[in-house]
Amino acid sequence: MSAGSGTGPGGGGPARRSGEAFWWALFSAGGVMAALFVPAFVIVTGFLLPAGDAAVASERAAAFAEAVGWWPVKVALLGVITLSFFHCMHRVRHLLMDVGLRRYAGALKLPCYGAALAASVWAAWVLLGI
Amino acid sequence: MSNNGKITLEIFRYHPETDTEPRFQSYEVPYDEDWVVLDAINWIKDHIDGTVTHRWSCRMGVCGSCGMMVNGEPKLTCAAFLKDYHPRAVKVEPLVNFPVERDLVVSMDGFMDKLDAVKPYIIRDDVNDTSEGEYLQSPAELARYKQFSMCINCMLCYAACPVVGHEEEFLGPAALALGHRYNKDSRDQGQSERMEVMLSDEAMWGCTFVGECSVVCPKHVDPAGAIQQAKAMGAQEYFKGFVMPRGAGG
Amino acid sequence: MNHGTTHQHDVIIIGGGGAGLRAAIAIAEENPSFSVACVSKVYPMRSHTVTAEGGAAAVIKDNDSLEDHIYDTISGADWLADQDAVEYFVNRAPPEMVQLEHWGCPWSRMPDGSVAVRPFGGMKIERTWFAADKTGFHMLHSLFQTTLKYGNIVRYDEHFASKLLLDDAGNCRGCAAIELRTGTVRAILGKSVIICTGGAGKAFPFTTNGAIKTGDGMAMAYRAGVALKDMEFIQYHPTGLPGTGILITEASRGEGGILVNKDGYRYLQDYDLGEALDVGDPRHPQKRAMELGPRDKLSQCFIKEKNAGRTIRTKDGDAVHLDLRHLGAAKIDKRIPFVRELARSYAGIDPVHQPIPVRPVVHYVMGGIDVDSNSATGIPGLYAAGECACVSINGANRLGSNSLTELLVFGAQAGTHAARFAMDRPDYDVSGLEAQAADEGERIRRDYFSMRTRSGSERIAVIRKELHDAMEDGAGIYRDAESLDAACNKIAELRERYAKITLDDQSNCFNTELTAALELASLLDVAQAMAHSAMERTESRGSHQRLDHPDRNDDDFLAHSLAFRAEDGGAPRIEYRPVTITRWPPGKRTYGADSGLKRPADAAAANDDTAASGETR
Amino acid sequence: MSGQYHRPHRWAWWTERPGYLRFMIRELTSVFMAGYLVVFVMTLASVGGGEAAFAEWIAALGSPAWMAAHVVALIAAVWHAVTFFGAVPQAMPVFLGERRLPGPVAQIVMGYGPWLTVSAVIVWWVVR
Ligand SMILES: Cc1cc2nc3c(=O)[nH]c(=O)nc-3n(C[C@H](O)[C@H](O)[C@H](O)COP(=O)(O)OP(=O)(O)OC[C@H]3O[C@@H](n4cnc5c(N)ncnc54)[C@H](O)[C@@H]3O)c2cc1C
Ligand code: SF4
Ligand code: F3S
Ligand code: FES
Repeated sequence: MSAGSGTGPGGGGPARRSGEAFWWALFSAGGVMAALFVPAFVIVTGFLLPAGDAAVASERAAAFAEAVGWWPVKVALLGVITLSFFHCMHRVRHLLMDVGLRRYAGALKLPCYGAALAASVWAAWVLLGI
Repeated sequence: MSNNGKITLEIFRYHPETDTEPRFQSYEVPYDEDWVVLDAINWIKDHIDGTVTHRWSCRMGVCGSCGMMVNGEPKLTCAAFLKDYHPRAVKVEPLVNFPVERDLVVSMDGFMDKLDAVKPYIIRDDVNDTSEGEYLQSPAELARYKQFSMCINCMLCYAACPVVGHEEEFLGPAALALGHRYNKDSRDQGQSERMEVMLSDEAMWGCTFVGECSVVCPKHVDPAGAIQQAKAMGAQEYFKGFVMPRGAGG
Repeated sequence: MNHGTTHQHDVIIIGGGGAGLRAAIAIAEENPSFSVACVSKVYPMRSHTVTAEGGAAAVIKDNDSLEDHIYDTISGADWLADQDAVEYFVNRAPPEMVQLEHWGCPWSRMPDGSVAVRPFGGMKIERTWFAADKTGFHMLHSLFQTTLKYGNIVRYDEHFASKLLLDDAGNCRGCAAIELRTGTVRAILGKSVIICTGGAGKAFPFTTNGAIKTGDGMAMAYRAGVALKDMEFIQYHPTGLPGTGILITEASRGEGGILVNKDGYRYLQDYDLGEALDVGDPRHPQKRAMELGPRDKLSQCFIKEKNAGRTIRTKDGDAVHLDLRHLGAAKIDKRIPFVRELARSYAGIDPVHQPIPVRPVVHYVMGGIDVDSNSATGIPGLYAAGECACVSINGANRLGSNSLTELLVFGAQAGTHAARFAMDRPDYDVSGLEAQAADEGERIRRDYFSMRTRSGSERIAVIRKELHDAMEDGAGIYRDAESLDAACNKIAELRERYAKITLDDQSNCFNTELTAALELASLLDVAQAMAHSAMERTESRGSHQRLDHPDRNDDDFLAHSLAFRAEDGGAPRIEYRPVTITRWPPGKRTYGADSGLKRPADAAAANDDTAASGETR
Repeated sequence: MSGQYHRPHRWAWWTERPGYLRFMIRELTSVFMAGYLVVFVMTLASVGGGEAAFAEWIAALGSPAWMAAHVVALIAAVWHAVTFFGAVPQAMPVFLGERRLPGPVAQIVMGYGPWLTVSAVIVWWVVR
């Protein structure tokens, strides 16, 4: 998956096309996903599910469990989670570069995008298990 | 003079022939509420100290030569009014993120190279003869790039962008906005050629959308917006590259 | 001064403004093997072309004709323009402007995508191309950015040219220039040279011109023996902001703005400039009438209004009001947004709600380096174009929006001819020219950095101020023998005092005090030519109005003045050369009702056009 | 000649302007969001672990500490959304002829509107 190396396909221009475009595209899509979904997720898991009396709680839990058990929702969730992870870790990487680790720009890719990838694989595995 | 008061200017001084470190020198000048900071600097040069060195020409905010840090803010000194600072002292420094040649004069070498790098001119496969008249361009097509063509190369945005200070490869806000201006021009066909440069490692991607470039821009060019748009175009161009061999797309 | 270095090219261009850049591209395109040097004391995009607002004239629309542009220009010039040059200019204007469009200049457009045109002063129909009200800015940046395409254009940015270098055969072969960063005096050599150094408005205190417009190129040519032509003709633009002199473009009147005196009265109607049509009248603004009269007349009307006590007193002197309120915010923001920006920041006035106080301000030097219709000076290999040159197409009064076009047309032409000269006479002796440049370095060291000058007693700012006062008092909108005599004497005195000038800054790196001193020397030369030429021309024509000789005198003065510098720096020798008249015999200059329209049907036609081009209104 | 003067690197540049600090805060939301996403996946995992495990996990989320953590996550996520959609007019200008869609309109149509809709649907799904 390392689009970060070498020139773009059919390149050959003087400048080196970097894989940054690829990571940026993931970052950008992830930003939209995170903005659209994450606040609602937080409200659900943080406030709606734990709140209320036992009856309400179990009803909501059931609704939640039912929803995430549905195939299309699983796929969608995987998409949202994966992209959001890449969004976050891309920002973390650039944040580290901006505060002085710029010279490790390349080296930082592994831990940052690696973590995002690992978390995504984990999420996929979890979703498969529902 | 509309006010008999005085105002103090603290000016950054550095002379490469005698100094290794910069220092500040204070000057007291007459305060006139119609004056801009540049008028005060000129007054110092004319009447107190001819060695104070700075650039200026138009005094109407369009030649782009008088950018300096005024109380820590990148400003056109011909558009920064003394009345907005009086009675406090005004501290004037050369633009940050650039090497200092002398006093308030910074080196423009890197900046000029970056402007050059984005190929800021119309590139076409088929060039019409002038006898065929102008290329048609609707007001709507003009509006797509007009804002990005308003840059006066004052470099205030370079002083405001932290990435410029840290990343040499970064082309910076004004140059990227200029590249984008031509990419968006309906008369131009050079986008992929230009993108070749902009897509390289940190040339454009170094920008983390801090956004202060657009905040300080005196001409509302919005380089921050231009760069984000250019990134989206760049990403498309990048993925297109996988599908279509270069050259086929024109 | 540091020891010099030598740089060799094919053609040397001094000046990186509109004219210089156009010349550079012309040579680079036509002669790809040529190396073109562009020497400029500021980075090219800082050149003063950047400030031009209103637009550039060229016939492009079907309702217009080359003939009319020629006639407007010649009559606007009060018949002092060379008619062959004007014809060449008007014919070359459309292709040059289209060329700039091809190079990316963001011209304002009509809905169908063709370029839009607006009316301008003294032009009988709308033919002024514009890019909102930042025309010069867009033209200069388009040109500059286009030069980046050519590998054979070598820029010497922030190099101050101080002397032309001539070989033993008398051909001009380059210049000596100070690299500002290091103070090094370089010999920049080529087979031919083009001067494109712009105007000299800084000879006056109150001007739209920027700090760099100090007539250096005019002075360099003058010192090398070329005459300065028609220097008595100084254009006052009628609408500058009092105090700063910042220009409020004529386009604001082209869009329908009106001038009123302290009683709110459109005073221009009292001065033979036509009828004051209601601003709601579809025929307003009428071409070649009222607010769209020529600049010389409008500026003169201001003085007459002032003498009659009908101007508005402001803390920065007398003014009249430029009223744009009836145009409305939408139109102002679309067509003249920079006017609003400038008025707001520098006069604290929002033209959407308040009238703008304005007064005449020194704007343009019609005269300049004497060149023929090939842009060539009398010195072989030396050419000049742009505001520093006098071809002449502007005569006694330039029409607004002709000079941006001029610098394209004649910039390109000078480039072509200079390149041809370089091919014909390629050989020169490098060492002789190098020695001259070294001498120039030595002269600068002696004049500005020696013990004597260090103990000098005169400050640049003081001499400059006194020069300004002398020019304003003696050679303003109205002059007479007495005022001019005083100016000439004062200039002579200042030239002597200049020799005792002292510089605080005795260092090499970026010595802007030294360049200010060299610029002052240029201004003294140029001002001398202006004052003496004005003294000798005992008639009134266009922008040159003699109170003691109020009438135009074609018998004696249908001729260009030529000021030759005296070896000792004393009064220049003034000669005259007849104006080239081809098809347009001198006539009466009329504006307003009888606005010089030659065909009776035209008046009606012109008004129909106005209605048709609804979008541009 | 000692040459040009280069100002020292400023590591704490982000303290120098309010805008830089705002940028920092915006970027830091991603750290909290990443943390929250881990919690979210754990929630999904507990669903996979069966009804009892899920109920137990939800009960745990009801503790004040978890509540507090969610408050922080909510602020971060909302701030991210606000800054992200706030940039829509700059990053994705929409033109209608020569006029640009006014910023607030673009933000509502392409940002806040869809955001609120999506959020409402999710919340409704759980509480209905
Ligand atoms: C405020 C304003 C508005 C105007 N509006 C209009 C308008 O709307 N329409 C119109 O047609 N005209 C207009 N004009 C006039 C027109 O802009 C100028 O006449 C024209 O731009 C001059 O161009 P130029 O290339 O000759 O000189 P400039 O653009 O002035 O360039 C001169 C160049 O010479 C260089 N130079 C000068 N001295 C030296 C030296 N000693 N050594 C090295 N380099 C040197 C400078 O660095 C500069 O690059 C306007 C003028 C002003 C001041
Ligand atoms: S983008 Fe704005 S701030 Fe930057 S150089 Fe251009 S005009 Fe100046
Ligand atoms: S401030 Fe710098 S980081 Fe990007 S948005 Fe502007 S260029
Ligand atoms: S002096 Fe020209 S922009 Fe300030």
